[in-house]
Amino acid sequence: MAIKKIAFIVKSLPYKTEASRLALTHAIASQTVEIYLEDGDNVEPVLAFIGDGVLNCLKDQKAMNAYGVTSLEQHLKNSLLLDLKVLICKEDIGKFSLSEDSLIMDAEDIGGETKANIVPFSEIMKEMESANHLMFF
Amino acid sequence: MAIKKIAFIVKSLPYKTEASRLALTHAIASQTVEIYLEDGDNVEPVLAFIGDGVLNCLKDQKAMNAYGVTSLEQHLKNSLLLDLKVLICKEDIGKFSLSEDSLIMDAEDIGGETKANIVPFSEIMKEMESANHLMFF
Amino acid sequence: MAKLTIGVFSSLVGSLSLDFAVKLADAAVKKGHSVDFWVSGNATMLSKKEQRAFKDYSALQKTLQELMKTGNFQATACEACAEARGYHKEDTMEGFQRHSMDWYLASGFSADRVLHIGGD
Amino acid sequence: MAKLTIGVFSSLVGSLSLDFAVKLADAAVKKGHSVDFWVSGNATMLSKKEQRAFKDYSALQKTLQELMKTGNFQATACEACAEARGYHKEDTMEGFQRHSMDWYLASGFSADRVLHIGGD
Amino acid sequence: MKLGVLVSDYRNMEDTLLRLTADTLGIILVSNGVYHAKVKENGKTSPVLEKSPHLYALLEDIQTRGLENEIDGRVKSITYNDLVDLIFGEYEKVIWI
Amino acid sequence: MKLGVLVSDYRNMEDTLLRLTADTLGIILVSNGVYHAKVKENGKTSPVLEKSPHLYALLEDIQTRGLENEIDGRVKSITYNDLVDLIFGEYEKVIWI
Repeated sequence: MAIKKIAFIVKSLPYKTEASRLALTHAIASQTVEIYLEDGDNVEPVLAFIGDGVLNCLKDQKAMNAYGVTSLEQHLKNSLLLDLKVLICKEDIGKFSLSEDSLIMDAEDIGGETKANIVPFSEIMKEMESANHLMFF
Repeated sequence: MAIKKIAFIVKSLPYKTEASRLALTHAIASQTVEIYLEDGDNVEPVLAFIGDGVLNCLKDQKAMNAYGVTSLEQHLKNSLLLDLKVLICKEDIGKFSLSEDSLIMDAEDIGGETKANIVPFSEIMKEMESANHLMFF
Repeated sequence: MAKLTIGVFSSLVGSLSLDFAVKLADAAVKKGHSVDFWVSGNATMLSKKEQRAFKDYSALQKTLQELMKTGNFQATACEACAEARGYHKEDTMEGFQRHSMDWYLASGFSADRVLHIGGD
Repeated sequence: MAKLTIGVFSSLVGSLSLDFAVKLADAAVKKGHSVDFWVSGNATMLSKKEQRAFKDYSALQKTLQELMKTGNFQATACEACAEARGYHKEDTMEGFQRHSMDWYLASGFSADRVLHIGGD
Repeated sequence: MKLGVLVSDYRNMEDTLLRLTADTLGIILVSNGVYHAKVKENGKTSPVLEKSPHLYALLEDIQTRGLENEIDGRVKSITYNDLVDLIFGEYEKVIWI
Repeated sequence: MKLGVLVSDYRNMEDTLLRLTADTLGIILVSNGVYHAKVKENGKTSPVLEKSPHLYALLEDIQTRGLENEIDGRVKSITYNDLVDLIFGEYEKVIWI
């Protein structure tokens, strides 16, 4: 019985490439990974947004209206609904002068209880230290 | 009877993506464009390397030995062999402290007579002004 | 009316640059212009037939085929770029042409504007 | 010996990241390690069968198939990413598996190291 | 030269956009280029907005990224229809960087 | 943490590599990351080379780009074989940026 932690670190802007989208869809895929593993074994994902990647977390993304594709906002809310740990880098929020109000901090509108956390980069670094594997997107 | 000038401006580093490779192969394709055009009409390409793109012009690229793919050096020499106008930005050569010796300035070893030209950015800007169409790679 | 040649190069599927290029072509054709649409490099992915529609990806085959029906839009994929990726003639979306790279330059010759979408 | 999982994501064909990933897998297998190789996003292009060899592109099908024969290398493409690009089961290179994204995470579970090659 | 520049990215504009000269230079923010119209980095607006008085941003791309509020007042939102007219009517050449 | 970082690009290292901390941080230059080992910009060597005393660069990628001369003396050239040993032997985790 073991839990392996994988940290998904998102540093890319959304939409132009699918890097951040694939980070979220792969992190969410942790929900079904048990089918490949022994009883009691599992994978625990942590999602962290750093650098330009914090701009994935802006509210009111209308990608479905404008282009007919699921927004990163929707994926992020789904992650919170599934109780994934979501961290957003405090220093980068500050660098871009973004208010907490402008960010996707919860998924209450779809029944989610888990909230995103704005934390210093040093906290994200600690998550990387305690993770078994790291994936930068 | 008309000649249309197309300026191919290469700003990308080689190999990681195929942007600069496609610039050179498309510029070289100007040699056969006549088959689609009326008698006397033609397309005249100009190739200019700016910014990080000047690093495409470094000599002794061993891409064929290391990875089995044609090097940008080979494509650049083919361009010179076909008498394409090739410009390399003087300011960027300076910024990267590159000597003229380290750059592909001719294709003498394969029988080419045309040489590449190191010119100030303002000259490249003039080429852009006189071109009918611009393509940034 | 005028002619616009759009060349799209790097990695399209999974990038909204794809949607941009097709939406721009659509707007231009609806205004009575004609559009030549060239895909090269990884963008030749757009020419693959039977792309399945998912909500995480734009599904553009229908729009492309409606554009082709107008007679003012032609889409052409770089033949060598396609073959290198394992897209042969039989893999190609109906109505999508395949030519060598000189086709793009020839299209530019008679175009009023060329928008070359490069990038990674 | 140890297990390495390599995940490769964005636009592979036309980029030397492809060659990097395959060469690294080859070196690891030759040293007696086992390698799981996951391609997702645009990198699913690698799984397309019958890619034609040109001097401007790396031709890796042969190396991949030799690696598969060793029994210490398995290559898997993201099924949804592939379908979205019009790569169906019959388009897939022999020996290349297709699974959903959880396969990659499960492979990471038992891997000693995971090298995730993201990028544009 | 009347040059229309479609700016599609947020980083690395120094070697390209910021060096270009033209009698009329139009900047059309598209794709991830639209972040230039909203994001302040370390309190400063993007230098891209200082490069020209002719500033546009594609509405669909603004909306997609959740940027509809607080777009810089100098930037005019345009649709794809408007963009077609700009390309044919206002500029002699267009580039995408 | 012993962290091996495969640096695959030449630009935009500020938000990632330059902020990372680890007990042992190895920097392995691959792909266009190998330019850090040679190119001086405005006379200065890359700040990436100051980040760690454990510096490697992949020989094939150096040769491909015509950089074999004048590689910074602090950087050790390695083959794919060496890289496999580094990944399993020297570092607990590896990332590609």
